[in-house]
Amino acid sequence: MSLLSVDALSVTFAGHGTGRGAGRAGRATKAVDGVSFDVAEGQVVGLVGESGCGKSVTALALMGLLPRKGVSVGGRAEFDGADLLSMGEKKIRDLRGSQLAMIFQDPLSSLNPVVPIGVQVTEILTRHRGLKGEAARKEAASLLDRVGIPDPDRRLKEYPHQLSGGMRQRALIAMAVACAPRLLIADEPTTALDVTIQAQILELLKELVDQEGTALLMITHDLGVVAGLCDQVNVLYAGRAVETAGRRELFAHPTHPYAHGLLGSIPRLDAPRGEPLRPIRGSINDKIAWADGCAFAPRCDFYTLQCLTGTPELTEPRAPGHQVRCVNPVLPADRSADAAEVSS
Amino acid sequence: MLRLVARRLLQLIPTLLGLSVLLFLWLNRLPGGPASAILGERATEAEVARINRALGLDEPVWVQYGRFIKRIFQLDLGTSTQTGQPVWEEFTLRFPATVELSVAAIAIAIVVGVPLGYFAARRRGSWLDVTAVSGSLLGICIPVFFLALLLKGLFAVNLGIFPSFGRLSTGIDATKVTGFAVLDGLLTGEFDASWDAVMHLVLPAVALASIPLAVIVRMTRASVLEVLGEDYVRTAESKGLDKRVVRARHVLRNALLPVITAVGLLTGSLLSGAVLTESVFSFGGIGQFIRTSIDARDYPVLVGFILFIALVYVLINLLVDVAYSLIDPRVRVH
Amino acid sequence: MTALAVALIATGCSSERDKEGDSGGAKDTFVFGGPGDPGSLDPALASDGETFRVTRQAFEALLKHEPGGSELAPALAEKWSGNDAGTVWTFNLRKDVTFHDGEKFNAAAVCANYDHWFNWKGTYQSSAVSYYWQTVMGGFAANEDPETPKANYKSCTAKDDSTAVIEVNEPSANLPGGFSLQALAIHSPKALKEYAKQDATAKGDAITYPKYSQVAGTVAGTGPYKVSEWNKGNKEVSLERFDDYWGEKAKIKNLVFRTIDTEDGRRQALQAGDIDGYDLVAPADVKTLESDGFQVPTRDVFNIFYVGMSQEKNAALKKPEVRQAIAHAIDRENLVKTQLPEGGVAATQFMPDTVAGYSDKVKTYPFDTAKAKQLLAGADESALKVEFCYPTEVTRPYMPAPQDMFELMKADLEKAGITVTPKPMKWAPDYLDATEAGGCELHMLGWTGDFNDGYNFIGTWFAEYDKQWGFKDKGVFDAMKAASIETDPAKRTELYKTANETIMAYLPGVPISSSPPAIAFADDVNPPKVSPLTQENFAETSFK
Amino acid sequence: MNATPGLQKKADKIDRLAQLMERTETTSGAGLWREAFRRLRTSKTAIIGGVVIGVFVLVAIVGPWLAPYSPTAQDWRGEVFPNQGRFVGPRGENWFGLDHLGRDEFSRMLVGARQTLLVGVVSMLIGLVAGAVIGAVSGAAATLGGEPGKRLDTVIMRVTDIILALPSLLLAVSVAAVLGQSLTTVMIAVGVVQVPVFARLLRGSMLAQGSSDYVLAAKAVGIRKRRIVLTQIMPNSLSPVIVQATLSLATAIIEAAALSYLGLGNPDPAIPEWGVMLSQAQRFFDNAPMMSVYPAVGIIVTALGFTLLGEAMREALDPKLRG
Repeated sequence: MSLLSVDALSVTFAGHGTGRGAGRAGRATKAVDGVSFDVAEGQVVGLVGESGCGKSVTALALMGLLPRKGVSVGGRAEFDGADLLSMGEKKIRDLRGSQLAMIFQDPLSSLNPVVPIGVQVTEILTRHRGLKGEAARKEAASLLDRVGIPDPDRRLKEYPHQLSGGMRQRALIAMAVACAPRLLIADEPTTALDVTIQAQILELLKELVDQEGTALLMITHDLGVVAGLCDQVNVLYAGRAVETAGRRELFAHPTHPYAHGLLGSIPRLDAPRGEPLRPIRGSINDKIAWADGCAFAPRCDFYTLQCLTGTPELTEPRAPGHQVRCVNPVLPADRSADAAEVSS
Repeated sequence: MLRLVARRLLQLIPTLLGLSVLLFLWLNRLPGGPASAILGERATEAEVARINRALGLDEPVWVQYGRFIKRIFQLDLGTSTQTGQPVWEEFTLRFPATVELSVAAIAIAIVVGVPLGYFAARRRGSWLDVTAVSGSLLGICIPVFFLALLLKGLFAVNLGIFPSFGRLSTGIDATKVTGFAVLDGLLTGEFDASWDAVMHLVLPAVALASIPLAVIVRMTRASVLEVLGEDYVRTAESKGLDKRVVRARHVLRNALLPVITAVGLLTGSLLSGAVLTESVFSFGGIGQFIRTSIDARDYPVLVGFILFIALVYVLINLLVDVAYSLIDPRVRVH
Repeated sequence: MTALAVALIATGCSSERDKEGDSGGAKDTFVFGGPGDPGSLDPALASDGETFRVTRQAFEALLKHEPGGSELAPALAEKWSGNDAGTVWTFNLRKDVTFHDGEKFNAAAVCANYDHWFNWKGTYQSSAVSYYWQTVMGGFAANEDPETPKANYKSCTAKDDSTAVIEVNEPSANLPGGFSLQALAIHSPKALKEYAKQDATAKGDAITYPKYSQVAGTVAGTGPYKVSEWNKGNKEVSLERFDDYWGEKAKIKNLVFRTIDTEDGRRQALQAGDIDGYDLVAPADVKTLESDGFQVPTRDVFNIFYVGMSQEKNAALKKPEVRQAIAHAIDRENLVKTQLPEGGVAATQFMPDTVAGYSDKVKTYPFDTAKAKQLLAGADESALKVEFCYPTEVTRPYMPAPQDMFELMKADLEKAGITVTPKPMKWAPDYLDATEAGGCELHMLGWTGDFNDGYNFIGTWFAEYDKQWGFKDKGVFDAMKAASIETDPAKRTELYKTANETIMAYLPGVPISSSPPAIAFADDVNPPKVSPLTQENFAETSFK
Repeated sequence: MNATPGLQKKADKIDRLAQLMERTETTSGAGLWREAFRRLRTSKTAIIGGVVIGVFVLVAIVGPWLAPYSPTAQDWRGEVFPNQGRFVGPRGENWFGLDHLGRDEFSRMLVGARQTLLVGVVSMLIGLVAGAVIGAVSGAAATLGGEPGKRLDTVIMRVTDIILALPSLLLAVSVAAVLGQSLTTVMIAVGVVQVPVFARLLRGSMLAQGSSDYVLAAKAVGIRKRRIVLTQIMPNSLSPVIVQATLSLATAIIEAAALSYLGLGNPDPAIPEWGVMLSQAQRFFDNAPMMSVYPAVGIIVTALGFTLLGEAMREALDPKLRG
């Protein structure tokens, strides 16, 4: 039985006249459009896609952190049997930080610049574990120690700007794991960090998850992260899952042209010398609505007019449990031929 | 902290020196120079020469400037041409009234403005927000003296709720201790005098508060809106913290930083407003005195006042800096 | 903190009740609003009405004016007489008069005062300090500045305890009227000794008044009130009834003068019940106040408002036709009708008709734009340009709304083809300095009489060359001189009439109007007799 | 392929989209302004502010021709008796009634708009030009002048700070004391008050630009300093200045009214200007409140208009808010 079961989650931003961040005037934007996936206890699930595909919005929706005004959330997300999406404000506030925790992308901006680290760690202990004063401080110090921050007693008194980038992310992680949550959502936790630090942070995350049996929902655009960490992967494009598979299966056989493209655009040491990288054309802005066909069509190397006849459904063209949303999936037989035709 | 204060105080010196040069030049640029200001147009050449000699105006400019500075350091700001009393005494006599008025105005502006700005931002687009925003726009656009006249006409003359002028009612026998009417009453136990002084403060303080209030509402609102969109607020929310903790520790604490700076900057406009409101309410503070000094071309008073205000302003901003650095740790390292 | 607030509110309520109680029963404080702070508590150092209004309640001179009139009346002197030459003045003093500090009033006290003034030194000799002494008595025992006039005061002798004799060198038109001035009010000899220890000092143009004149306590006169406190911060002077006053005691125990510098502010304070009366009521407010139940008694006319011309500043004004054209161009009737309070009249000469010496036979210059144009054309000045100064931020008893009056006259002059350049100036010191120095081609000013003598009006301007007017006309000067040395009152009056006729024929400026300045009181006040000289005695005031 | 016409259309659309993708986004100043203008058109605040200002400017331009009577002629002066508190309110002949000297109030309001605008615009320009020069010198010194430049910048900014601190009215009075009372003095006085505001703003914005990546890049490729300031920093620093200019127009109009109230306004009170009219009329507020209300509303509404537009521009130009 899965810990979290997301079913047909959709998030729509209502169009504002002049409001910020809500797209063009008067038009509602569907940021997430019927996404479903499960996360089991102790499992690491990846949500992959380029920026704007809806993965972060999905995470925020699950945490109940989307603004209530101008945003409508549909579908269900059962966490331990209770629907996170329809849960009352007070109830989800109790869950947040204790059962559900989240790590954000930019550790500097995610920490309050004018409050000492110590306070930011202890406040969560006070809230959910009732720890106060010296007890809270001691616990906070041991948390920092656990996430690998040296000299935790001194660091507790310091402010975010006095810490290095990696240290800040460790502090954020310390806060997230402070109450031993059952589900940890990590939203691009390594993007803002140096490469060497990235690996350390991922290592730390893995360690913590393994130790506590915490389920992890890993949100990233970095397939490298996915490869090293995730058990199950969901590839999102324009608010919909376009491919869902186990890690090995996906890396071995990327079937949706988008996933295929993503993997193709990673530089590989073992690739033949002189072979160019194959980036995906354009950006996610240049999409058409899913209702009119496949949203990826304008950027797709394999598109045919069939792609525009309606929303493609998730199918399992290659293997059971490997779902793909494509009418013209990349299958071993026709792949190279088609690619050659279009690119010539 | 002490080093910050010391450094800012040191920085004060060149600033005030620069200002004193400006002032000195200004005084010398007055039509016909000081002699004519003193003697008026009646002056004969011989008289002008005599006065110029008497004031040492026939000496080199730097000698004159040196003397000007020396006098300032001795707190010898000269004698008011209107009242015949030393400028310094006139100031100490009237300053408490203006301080009381300004503090009351700023207090109103902060006490009303910050919550209003905060809730307007929280309920963006609600009627509260619309009222706060348009009200603050109006507050900025309505001439202070006109507002003061309207307030007085309505609440003092027609409704008779508040007194129409002055700092204390006639017949209130207040013992003078500090010169601050409200405080004196509390110190001496003459609560009725304090109450009377408070009643006299209400209308002018409200009129004077209009601009600072408007500025603070808008600053707070904009700042809260910005902070609400910050990642660390989301982090705080993701920790499931109590709403109160999120608001106080994570939203307000950050949102108030620019507001604090604004309060420091408002000092200048506050004193401008005081000139107008004190005139309307015949309040008897520095503002009204400055107005009559303007009319009477009482230059010793004006020069003294400008220096004085500059000093007050710099000190207030020093205070603001200190307060700022107490709240914002980032400033301390720089 | 909360407790404090509660305490404040509670006492606030109780003090509110007290106030109610006051108005119901024995209200013992009368508050009067004036337009400006007094300059000093010693009237001898002053020359402005705001100071005199306050000191008049506490100090008395040898003579005064009859209540509500302009005739001289006995004050500290029961009787007075001058010799035929007008150089020896004998005063029979009132007995049983005590100063506020307990000193006895007698002839020696009178002479102590006159000798004190006569022996002033240093800054006291500045005309800004001793204006009235110099006007009435000339200079000092030892003049320090060559510009100070020659001393006219000779001596004061105490013939006996209640007879004082004051002698002057030359007869003067300012006597005996001058003996009634507040500036020459009698102080306690004990106080004078204190005064003498303190100096007025001057630095540049700023005169520092001696401490005794700035703080209540030292000054002591004989009036019905004594000064108890001058709270400068709150802009109020408090006086208290002097219970040993020789005459009828003041009816109200406390008298407070508070400064409210704008007309509106004073009116609103009265309407709000914060004050019980105020002076210099804007004409526009008279009707409003009356219909609201306030009392606005009218004073008799005793002032003159005129347009002055400086012939040295603009040579065109030297031409009689130009001056006449300007006189014809101004619609005085309209000014009176629309700007001046009820009782105002258009003027035909430089004194109101209440002053002895007013002539019915002066040349008049009725409003006639066509005639003005014609005169200008005749003088070859059809394209006349003049600069017209007017004062801002001020109202005077003779000039309730200077800027409006200026605008009306400007429009009149422009209709006659004259180009007018407006030049606003702050009343004090800019405007007064500029007009006095002849710095304005045209300007508007006026005068409220100090005492009823023609010389107090026309003598102040036309007795000799004056920069303000910038002309030398033997005919005018001689006419004035003839009147001023005549000691027989009847003859003098006739000579003043002649002088007025000469002046109006020469037309140095345009007399515009005389108007009664209004004063207002709350409805529960029995106001004092209002005085054409604005010399109200508040001891007469009582509450209904 | 047996494509239906509808499908073909969609295919075309995709081709077009594909073409569009090749184009890189421009970040030039012109693009920024075009974008800002687009935002302005959709902003309610901007529309209200714009309409108010439009009407005001229109009246200021054509007002004198629309005015039914001369604003200075005391045509009905026999009918108004300020000394008795008798005034003439709106009537068929005079839509807004008469002022205290028998002049047509409506004509005075119309013609007064021009004076008011003139005072506002000129004084704002004075403040803008002087402030921009000081701010530009200071900003350029700070960004490119090295240590001595920084010191110069500190000195300049400290002095402007002090001037900023002085009560603006006092500053205006000081100017009037030196120059004498005239309309020019009013404009200069109100303008001087704005100088430190503009100086500070331009400097701040130049400093921000100076440390921005594109300037660093320009420095790195060795472009001459003066050129960087003139071609890179200045143009990009101007937008906040323009916003402030709009806001300053509002302040200038209010400030000018305050000066009039203190008796330092236009020396010729016959020439209608709203501030002067208000300070003249408030004496008669009890008897003829409308005489005060017309100019007061004029001032408030106009100031509101400029403030609204300024605010909207600020929002439109704020790069943080750009989509």
